[in-house]
Formats: sequence, structure tokens, C-alpha cells
Amino acid sequence: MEGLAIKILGAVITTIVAFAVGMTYGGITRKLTARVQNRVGPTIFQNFIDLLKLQSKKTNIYHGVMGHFAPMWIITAAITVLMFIPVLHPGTAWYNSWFPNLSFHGDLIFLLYMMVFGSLGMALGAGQTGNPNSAIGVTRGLSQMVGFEIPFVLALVALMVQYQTTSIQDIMTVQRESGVWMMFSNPFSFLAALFASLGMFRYSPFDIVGAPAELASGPVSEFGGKYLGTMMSGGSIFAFIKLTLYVDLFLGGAYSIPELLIKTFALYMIPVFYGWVNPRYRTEQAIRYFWGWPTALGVIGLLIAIF
Amino acid sequence: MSITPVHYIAVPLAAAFLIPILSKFHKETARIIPGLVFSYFLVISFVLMRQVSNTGIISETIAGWRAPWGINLVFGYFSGFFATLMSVIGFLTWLYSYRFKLVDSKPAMSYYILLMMLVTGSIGIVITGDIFNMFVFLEIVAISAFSLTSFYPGRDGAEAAFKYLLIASFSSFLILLAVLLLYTQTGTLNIAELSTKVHLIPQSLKLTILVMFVVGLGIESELFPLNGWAPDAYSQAPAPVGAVFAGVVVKGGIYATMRVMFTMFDINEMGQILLILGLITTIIAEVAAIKQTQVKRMLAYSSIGQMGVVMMAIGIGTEDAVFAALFMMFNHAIIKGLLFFSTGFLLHNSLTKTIAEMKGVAKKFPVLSFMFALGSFAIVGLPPFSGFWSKLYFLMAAADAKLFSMIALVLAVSIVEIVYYFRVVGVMYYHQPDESLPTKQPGLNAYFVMGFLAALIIGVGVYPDLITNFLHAAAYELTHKTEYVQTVLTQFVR
Amino acid sequence: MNTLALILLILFSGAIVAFLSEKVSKFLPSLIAFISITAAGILFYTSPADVFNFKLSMAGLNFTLKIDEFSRLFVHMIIGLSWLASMYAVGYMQNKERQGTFFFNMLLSIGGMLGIVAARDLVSFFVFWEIMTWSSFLIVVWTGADFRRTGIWYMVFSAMGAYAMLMAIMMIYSDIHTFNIDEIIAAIAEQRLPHLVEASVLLLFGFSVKAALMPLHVWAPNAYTQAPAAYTAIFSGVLSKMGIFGMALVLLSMLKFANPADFSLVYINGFIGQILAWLGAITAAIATLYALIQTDAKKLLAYSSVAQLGYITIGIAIGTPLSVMASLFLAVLHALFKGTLFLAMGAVERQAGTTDMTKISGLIRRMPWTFFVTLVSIISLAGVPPLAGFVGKWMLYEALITNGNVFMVVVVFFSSTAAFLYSYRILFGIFLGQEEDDTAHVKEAPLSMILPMVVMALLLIALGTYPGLLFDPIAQGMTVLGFENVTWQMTVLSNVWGNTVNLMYISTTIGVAFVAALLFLTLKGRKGSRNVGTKDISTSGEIPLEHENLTYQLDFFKPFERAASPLYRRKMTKIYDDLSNGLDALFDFTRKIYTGNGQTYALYVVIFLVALLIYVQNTL
Amino acid sequence: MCSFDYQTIMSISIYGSSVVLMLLGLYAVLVKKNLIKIVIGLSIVDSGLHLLFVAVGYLHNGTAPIFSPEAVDKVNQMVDPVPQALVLTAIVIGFATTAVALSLVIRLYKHHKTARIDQIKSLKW
Repeated sequence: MEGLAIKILGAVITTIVAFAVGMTYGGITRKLTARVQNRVGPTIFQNFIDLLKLQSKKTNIYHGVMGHFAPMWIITAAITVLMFIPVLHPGTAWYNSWFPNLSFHGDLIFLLYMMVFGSLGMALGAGQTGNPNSAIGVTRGLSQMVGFEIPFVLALVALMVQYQTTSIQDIMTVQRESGVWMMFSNPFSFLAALFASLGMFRYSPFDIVGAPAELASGPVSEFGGKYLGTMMSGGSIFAFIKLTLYVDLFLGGAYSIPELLIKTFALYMIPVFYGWVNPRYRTEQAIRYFWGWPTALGVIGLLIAIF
Repeated sequence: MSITPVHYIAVPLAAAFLIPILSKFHKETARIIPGLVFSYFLVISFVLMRQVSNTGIISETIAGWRAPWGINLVFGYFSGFFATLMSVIGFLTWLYSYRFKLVDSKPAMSYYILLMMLVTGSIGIVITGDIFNMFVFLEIVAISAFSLTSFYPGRDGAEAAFKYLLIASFSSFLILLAVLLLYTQTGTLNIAELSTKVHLIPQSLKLTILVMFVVGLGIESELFPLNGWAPDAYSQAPAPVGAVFAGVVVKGGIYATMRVMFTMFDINEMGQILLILGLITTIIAEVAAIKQTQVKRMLAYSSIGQMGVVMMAIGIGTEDAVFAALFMMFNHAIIKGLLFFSTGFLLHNSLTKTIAEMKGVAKKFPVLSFMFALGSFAIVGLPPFSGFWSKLYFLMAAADAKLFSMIALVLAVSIVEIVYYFRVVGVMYYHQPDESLPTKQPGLNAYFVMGFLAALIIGVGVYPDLITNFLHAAAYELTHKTEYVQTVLTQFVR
Repeated sequence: MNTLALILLILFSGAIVAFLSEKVSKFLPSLIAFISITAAGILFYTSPADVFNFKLSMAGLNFTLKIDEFSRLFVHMIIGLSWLASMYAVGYMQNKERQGTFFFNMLLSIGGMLGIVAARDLVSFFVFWEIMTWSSFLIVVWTGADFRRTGIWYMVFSAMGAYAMLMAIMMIYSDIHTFNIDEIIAAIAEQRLPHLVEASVLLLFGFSVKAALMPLHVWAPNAYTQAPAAYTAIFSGVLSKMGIFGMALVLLSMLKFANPADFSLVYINGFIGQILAWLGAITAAIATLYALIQTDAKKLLAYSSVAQLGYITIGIAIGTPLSVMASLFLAVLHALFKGTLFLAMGAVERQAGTTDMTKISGLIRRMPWTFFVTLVSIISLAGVPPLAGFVGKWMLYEALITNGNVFMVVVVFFSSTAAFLYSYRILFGIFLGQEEDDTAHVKEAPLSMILPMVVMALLLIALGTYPGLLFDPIAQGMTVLGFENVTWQMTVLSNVWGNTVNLMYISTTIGVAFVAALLFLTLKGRKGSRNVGTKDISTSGEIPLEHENLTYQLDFFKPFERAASPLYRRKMTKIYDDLSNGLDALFDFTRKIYTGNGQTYALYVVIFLVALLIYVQNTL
Repeated sequence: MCSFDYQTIMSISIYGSSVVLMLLGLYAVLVKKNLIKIVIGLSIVDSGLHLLFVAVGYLHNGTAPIFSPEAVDKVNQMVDPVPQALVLTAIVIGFATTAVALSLVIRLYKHHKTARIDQIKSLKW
């Protein structure tokens, strides 16, 4: 019983940490982008402020049952995936035990599918609202997802085959024992995964899904108030999840929170930098982009992993 | 007066003679007498088959002259099967065409006489033991077939009959020449004695005789290069006659080929050639059938194809193969009969008799089109119907002989068969009928005939043992000719 | 009277009675069909396991029918799905005419399927296979629409498959003169079957026609769309699994038992298995791509069935215990969710008139139950975690990765990701988006149609967290096939490398998180929230008019189609069209031999006579 | 040396003429276009065959095969009766076939207004 209490407490803390980190990264990015476009830009905590404003809205409209469920799907997916990501190495620091990784070390294939759970739920909600823009946004999002999944899967399969395991925990232990980060032991898979992460975050070059000017922020265009707030928090938790996943798989996993923060922030900056300099791709260009060099790199990584 | 095989021939000839006279007094007699004759045929075959089952092959001498000199009639399992089949088909055809009138209302006296002659001639071929006598019966069948083909006064009937006559006279010339050469070499015309003496003939002459027989009888059993006449004859003859052609006349030709191949000469010489001929016939016939627009011509080509497969089975020559051939002939007779009968009424008033004319026929003639659909399902060889078993046994016999490429071709051809039969069924069931379709419902006798055939198809399909052991005995009797020769020749010792 | 024979008898006689009863009253055939299937089901489930074997010797051949553990799994599928479909059909076929023929053929094909699964010798296997084929043919053409392209092509492809099988049976017969499957397996073990390779390739050809593998799948989309929805559930749910059953029979029981000492046999099995697996993978990918661009919901589902069958074929073809378990699990699952989907499409077609997605949209308010059922089966089709689809997909991936064919994993993953696209397409196409004016009158489908669908949906949800319910019969079946220890627990999946996925944890976490979010949102926003229709949307300023329907239906995945355009270029049907035209011209040429001139026929006779004489003289 | 005595000359000439007749008839049937000429050709072929039949049974200065009291010892002098019986039937059959053929030719001419066989091919393929 006592272990269970710790686990629940740990779960709540993990969610809060993930939520906080996700939001602040969003704020920092907005600040940096503004600085690059030499304007002042909002405070780092702008996201929190927006969230509070949204949550405080008294009346909000919803378009039927699925519209009501859409934000719940996202937040559920975010929290569930969070539960199965091993956030920190079971190391010395006192608070390591708080970050629970449920008994079966988080299986990679389960994660691949769970991430889709969230976006499918949102897509259904968007469809129910009846707004054509949201439907177009959803189709673009799903098509782009097919695009970047290929290099991502190639990278993951290379890892799985090489180390004969499908769980993240084992890959972390391999990196811990060998001391060599996966980034260096099979660089091609890492590069392929990195390209895939560009698509995953739906940041500037691949932000056609919610293209602000054209589609009035795509799938979420009909959601206001609490719904939008829940969606935003879900989105930021997802950002944190993806970052920790990459850190665990390729950067040797973190031993302590600060180390985790540094690594995740570094990783997060790559798509942001890339986004600043690239114009927005059309959907088929994005798909062709992902099926081009990233897939080739992934295949090379896979071949190396096999032989 | 005990029933003997000669009744098969004597009674119908007498009846044929009486009909013109009697019909002077009362018009209907022309219709009733053939019925009596055919039912008497059924009685004879029933009695004789029972007698054969307990005493073995019956050999009856005619006019007192004993076997090698006089003509003798032989009635065993093998000939019995053919005779019974022919009399059943004959009876059913007569019953189906009871209401049959020529164009005007006068009952077609000539039609009934010719029909009776056709069936009697074929039964004659089947039960005679003398080779020249078989030739004479072949000619009787041929001549009555010419006149039946040209029965309708229209233009095409005469053309089809003339072509048939032209080719059939070639066949009679060749068979007569072969019989003559056989006589000069062996000095006898009796099949049983011939089989004992045939090895005396020098090899090259024996082969020539064999080739003449194959070509002569090949014309009758519609082998590939020789069957130019067949599609025309089938399509121009009246529908019931088409069923008799498919069910009876072709069987006569094939019986003669089997008797020549198995009893007189030794089969393995010509087996290979027959096999290849049969294969080519099937392929070309089925391929031509798929392109046909007229229903009866399509049925003609399909029955040529079926006969090709039977010829292949004969070519293989083993006892199983002969059993499969007999089973296929049985199936072909009843299924093709059903198909011809049902098309007869479905296309009763249409002149061109094309498939397009059968559009949406199922709405107006539900039972008839059901019968046609059942027939096409059976002939293609789908399981619950009898066609499947005969195809299965044929393939098993071919598999024993390791002829896999041939099996592949036969199966490919049966896919072609599926296409054109189901296409017709599709036209019948799944198109809207145009109003002009005449709604002349067939009489009760036609329904009875078709119902009996359909019941037979399903009965044999569900429980094939009804006739398989009977056919095994016939196949055994053909392939082991010693018993046949014994009973015929021992006659004159007694 | 042996119970197995009794079951078959009930079904076949029920078919005949249903056919004749149409004359009595329009409503009777569907009732009789339902009653006979229930009777068969009760008889099957109440009698003990060992009573199911039945010997019959007829026409010189002996037929043995036996339901062992492995075929029992398929019998569950057949009886279960057809029972539910017949319950559904009572409502669905209400005002249609010619119901007699429909139920006659339905019962006949169900009987045929039971026969196939129970057949222990090749001839009865073939007999039931043909009965199943032609009875399903008669249902495919039941509506009579487009008879030539759908009906004739279906019959020709199934005939090709069936006759390839017959050819193989004859090859086996010519070697060991028996049709009994157990004797054949023994003969293979002792290498007394020289024609093994050709026979197994032909058999697999026949089965892959029915399982709609890539080059032979052309008939499937049209056939599944044309058949009435009540039957398509059985048709694509279970009838296609007969191809899988056959493949399992050949690959797992026949070739598997070849003793490994003989290198060629193991090589053959591995070699054939690999080719079949790759065929399955390519089928899955291409069929999913074609499913994306369809506008008719039933056609989309048909292509998706072809894709799902591709996954199942991969599982069977790989041959490791985990992959076979995955494929059997997926097979049963596919029967469930594809059955539900087709029944749902039938309900939509019956209520809203058409399943063409460009004509109807926004039915979620009118047909909530149908939407719920479609949602559940789509989620499990896509393989998203809480439901059972994920379990099947997970096992398939683990099997592929642990078995080392990694590139196949990528192809399968590509097709399953693309599956999300068409899953969303069908949900959005019919149920979401703005309402059409003329579908305002649409009411929910009657209870007799909703009930079976809801039962199947609940089953899918239950299997999501407790896959053990289905693992138990599969494991028993596989032990019969000879796979020794298949490790499974009630809720935990594990692969060869020891990695496990505990479904209980997943479901509880999702459940807890969902309820928490639900409470948070509904309670907090209860007072102020206002439910507005789908017309009150902010489309950058303008307000859509009342009759204007802005739902985005046409060219739904055009960008994806443009991106993957090289994959769409080669259309398989074109190849078959050219082939059939070529054959047609050849046939037209050959029939010209009969020129119609009597004299030429006479000439043929003379030439043939001379040729034969010369040939015979010098050869014999 | 081959002595061309009277008997061999007779048999060779008979057999030769029957073969010639057959070939002649065959030529007429295969080449001539007119229907009536074809029917005539057919009957020529038949007559050639009948001649052959009789020739087979021929015995140089043999007697008629009738058993009368004084002819009982000359059995080996008798001509073989069987082919003669056969030829009678064959002639009747040939006659019947020719009769039917001619009636068909009449009807063909009535419909087609031509007697050329290569123009009468409405039933083809």
C-alpha cells in the first residue's frame, strides 16, 4: 500500500514537472523567436498566463459529444505516455525514486501507437465541430505523420535489433554501462530520428497543420476556453515526453533533473533553429522531404545495425 | 415370348412401317406409337439388364446362323449401359416433344418416325456384334440425322444438313473401306472373332485400317479437324433433336470407337494419338464456344468439348479412365439434355436465338431458367451436382497416368467454360426483360421431363453410388475382352 | 447421427427450407435462417469436444470430417459472426425482394465454411470449398448490379484458385494415392511425396486468391462492395479466413512437419514463407494506399480488409510461434471489427440511402449508436492501445523484429500508419462534419441491427484489456499444429526477448486519466457551456448560410496522394484487362477455323487422314 | 519373269479402275464448286468402292455360290458370296444418301438461288 502511495505521488509530481517544463520551453522559444525577429517578445511565462486566462473563461461553447471529449483524449494520452517513459536513471539522487516508470519499462512500440492516440482523439473532436479548416488541418497533420514516422521507425528498429530489446530501460542501461551515447554508437539512426523530430514538433517548416494565417490554427480552431487550455497543456506535456524519449534513447538518459533539462533544451533548440530559417513546406513537400534523405539515413543505420 | 436384344430393332421398324398407314385413319397415332415403342425400349433394357446382372453377357444369334457367319447381338454391361441411356433419353425426348408440331397444326409424323429411327439406329450400333451391321446402323443414324437437321423449312437447315451429309459420306466411305480390308485379311466380320484374328494382319495394313476407323468414327464422335459439321447440325436441328444428338448420336460414334479400340485392336498403339486429338478438340471447342452469340451453337461447341474430354479418357485407356469416360458420357447426356430442353422453350419464338434474346427471361419463365441455371452449374462441375464426380474421376485417372500438363489444360479450359455458362445465366437473371417476350408457358410433359432430369442430376451428385458400381462393371467388361469373346464364340461350340 | 453431420445437415436443409419458404411469406426466410444457425450453434457448443468426427465412404472415396482444436477456433469465428450477421439480416433484409435466394446462399456458404474447417481429406475440403465459392458468388451478384465486372471476375478468380488447388490435390494423389491429410503429412515426413513443392505452391496460389493477396486481389474490392452488407460482414470477416486456414494447413501442418534433416524441405518452407510474407506486406501497403483515395465507404472498407488480410498472411508465413499467434489473434479480431464495420455501413446504407461519403455527412447526431460501434471498431482496426487491435499489432511487430526481417517491419509500419488516415476518413466522411439537409429525416437503425454490432464492439473492448480470453483457444489450436510452448498470460504480452507489455496497466492509466479529465472539464464548465450546432463556426469572418454544407469531403487526402503518386501509377486491373482482351482476340481467331464452307471441312478431313496415315506408319 | 497371264491382267485392271474411280470422285467432291457435281462425285466414290467389293470376292471362272445337287463338289470353285451381299446393302445406302443429298440441293437452290457451295456459308464461326 505504501509503495502505491509513493507511486501516485510520484506520478502527480512527474505530470507537474512535465507540464511546467513543457510550458516554459514554449515560452522560451517564443521569446527567442521574437529576439531573432528583433522584437521584444512576451515573457517566458507567457504560456502560463495564457493558460490561466483560458481556464478562467466562464462560458465556453462545444459542438457535441466528440468535441467535448477531444481535449480529454489529448490530456489522457499525454499523461499515459508520460507514465511509461523512464524519466530519470534510477540513480543516487533522493528524488529519483519519485519518477516512476511503471513495472514494464515502457515498450517502444506501445509508445509509437500511444502518441497517435492523442492526435486521433483531437482529430475526431475537430471533425465534429463542422469547421472545414479543422478538417483540412487534420488531414495535413495525419499525412505529415505518415511522412515522419518512416525515418523514426527506421531509427527505432535499428536500435531494437542491435540491442535485442524493445524497451527503453534496457537501451538506457546499455548506454549507461558502455558509457557511449547512442548518438555516437549509431549516428545514422540518431540523425534519422532527429529529422523525424522536426516533423513531430510541428514547428515552423512543418507547421502546415495549424498554419496560423491560412487555417486559423487548424484542428483547434473551434475550441475555446477550458478546452483550448487543456489542449495546450496536453501539447506541452507531449513536447516534454518526446524530448525525454530522445534523451533516453540517444543521449544516454539523465541522472538528475538539471542534466535532463540541459539535454532536453539542447534537443528542443534544433527544430526551433531549423524552423527560424525555413519557410513553411506544403504537405506533399514535407512528406517527400521525410521520405528523402532522412529515410535513406535510417536505412543505412538499419543496415549497420543488422550487420 | 422371352425378351431378347433383337426386339430393340424389330419392334421400331415394324412401328415405323405402321405409322403412315394408321395415321391415315387417326391423326394422333403418329404421336402415340413412338411413345409406346420407347416405353417398350425401357422395359426391354430393364429386363435385359436384370438378366445380364445374373447370367453375364447375353449373345443372341439372328436367323439361325451361328456367330462367325451370322449376325449376332451382344448385350453385356457395357452395351447395356449405352442402350439403357439411349432409350431413356429417347423416351424423355419423345415425352418432351409430345406437343411438337411442324409449322402448322398437323402433328409432324415424319418427325416422330425419324426420331424413332435415330434412337433405334444408335441402339443398333451399340448391341450389334457384327462390324458391317454396325456400319449399316451408323448409316441409318446418319440418314435420319440429315433429315432431322433439315427439318425446319428455313434456309440454314438445308445448309447444315448438306454439310453433315458431305462429311458423313466421307466417314461411311472410310468405314466401309476399313471393313472391306478387314474382311479380306481375316475373312470374318464378327467383332469377337476379329479380335482373335487381328494379329494376323501385317502391321502396316493393320495401322491403315486402324487409322481409317479412327477417322471414320472420329467424324461421328466430333474430333477436332473432323467436326466442322457438328455446330451447324446441332444449332439448326429442333431443340429436342439437339438433345438427342448430344445424348444419343455422339454416344454411338464413341461406342464404336471404344469397341474398335478396346475389343478389336490393341489400344496402346492409338491411345496416345486419341489423347492428343481429344485435348485439341476440347481446347478449340471451348474456345470457340465462348465467342458464340447463339445459345444452341454455344451448347453445340460445349458438347463437342465435353466429348473431347471423353475421348481423352479413352486415350488414357486404363480401366479407371474408361469408367470416368462412361460417367462423363452419362452426365453429359442428362445435363446437356436438360440444357437443350430448357433452351427449347426459352427461345421458342425468337428467330435468331441469340443470348441477347434471353435477356431477363427469368422473370417470365422462373422454372425454365432455374433448370438452365442448374444445368450450367452441373455441367461446369460444381460439387453438389453429378458433373463434379465425373470430372474428379477423370482427373484421378489422368493423375494416375502422370499427365499433369494435360490436367492443367483441362482445368484451364473448364474456367473458360465457367465464363460463358455464367454469362448466359447472368443475362437471364440480372437484366430487365423487354415486354415483347412471349409468355407461352411449356406444357406439363416438358416440366416432368426437366424435373426428372434435374432430380437425376442432383441425386447422382449427392449420392453417386447409384450408378458407379454399375459403370465399374461396364468398364471392367470393356477392358477385359476375354469374357466378351468367350460368350460370343463359344456359341457355335455348343 | 454424428453431431457434425447433423450440424451440416441442419444448415443445408435450412437453406433449402428458407429458399422455399419465400413463396409462403416475405418475412419467413430470414427467420428460418436465424433459427437454423442458432440451432447449429447450440448443437456445436453443447456437445462434448470429442464427438466431432465423421467418416463416410461414398463413390469409392472415403471422406473424414473432424473438428480438432485448431479448426475449433475457426468454427467459433464462423458460427459467432454468422449468428450475429443473421440476427442483423432479419432487420436489414426487411423490404428487399428475392430474400429466399439470399438466405439460401448464405446458409449454404456457412455450411461450406464449416465443412472446409472440419475436412480432414482433400476431396471433401475441395467439395466444401467449391460450394462456398459458388454460393458466395450467387450472393455477390444478388443485387444484379455490374454483373460482368464483379460477378464474372469473382467467379473466374475463385475458379482459378480452386482449380489450382484441384491440380495440387491430383499431384498428391498421383504420388501416394490417398486424399487423407494425416496420411499426406506422414508421407511428407518420410519424403514419399516427390511433387511436394509444386503441390504446395499451387495450394498456396489457390488460398492466396481467397485471401486476396496482391496480384490476385483484384476481385475483392468489387465483390465486397456489391454484396449486401449483411453478407459482406461474413464474406470479408470469415470467408477470407478460409484462405488463411488453408495457408496454415499447408505451411504450418504440411511443410512444417517435413523433418528438418532434409535441407531442401526446410529451405522450401522458409523460402515459400518469405515470399508469401513479402507478398502480404506489399498487399498491406498498396491496399491501404488505395483505401485512402476511395469515396465510397464500403469500397474503402473492402480495400482495408485486403490490407488486414495482408497482415494475417505475414503472420502465418513467418511461422514463428509468436507470429502465428499474432496472425490468428488478428484473424479473429479482423472478423470482429470488419464484421461490425460492414454491418454499420449496412445500417447507414439502409437509413441514409447510400454510403457514398460525398453525399452524406454529419450523421453522428442522427445515428449515435452506429457511430459508437464504428468508433470502437475503427480504433481497434487502427491498433490504438486501449482496444484489442493494439495487442495483435504489437505481437506482429515483435514477431517480425525478433525474427529479423526488419525491412518488412518498416513496410508494415508504413501501411499501419497510413491505416490511421483511412480510419479517420471513414469516421469523418460519414459521421462528422456538417449535416446534409436531405439526411435530416434519418433515424437510428432498428434494434435488431444495433444489437449484434454493440455485442461485437463490447467484445472488442473486453479483448483490449483481457486478450487472454482469445489466447486460450489459439494456444490450444497451436499445440495441435505442433507449436510447443506458447507463453501467454491473461493480460501481459511478452516476446522472445523477455520484453512485456502489461495491458492492465495501460487500460487503468488511460481510464483514470480520462475520468479525471472528464470530471475536470464537465464539472468545471458545467454552468456556462452552450451546445451549438455545427453551423455556428468561425470561418474567418463569414457565417455559413443555413443550406450551405461546408464539410470537406472531396479529395480528402489529395496532398498525400500527390506525395505518394509513383505508388499509384501502376493499376493492377489494367494488366488483367489487357490479358482478357488478348485472350479474347486469340479466341476470335481460333473460331475462324470453322469457315462455314462444307468443302473446306471435307478438305480438313482428307488432309487429316493423310497426315495421320503418314504419322502412324513411321512412328508406330 | 512375270507372266502376264490373263488372270492377273484382269484383276489389276479391275482393282486399278476402282482406285481410279475413287480418286476421280474425290477430286470432284473436293474441287468442283457446283453442288450437283459434288453429289455426283460422291456417288462416283461409292461406285468405286462397290467395284472394289465385288473384285475382292471374284474368282477366275468361279461358279455362282448356289448349292445345287451337282454343284456340291465344286465348292472351291464358288465365288465368295459375302462381299456380294455386303455390296448390295452398300449400294442401297449409297442410293439413299444421294437421294437425300439431291433433295437438300434442291432446297438450297430454292433459298440461295445459287448452286455454288462456297457461297452457301451463312452458318460459320
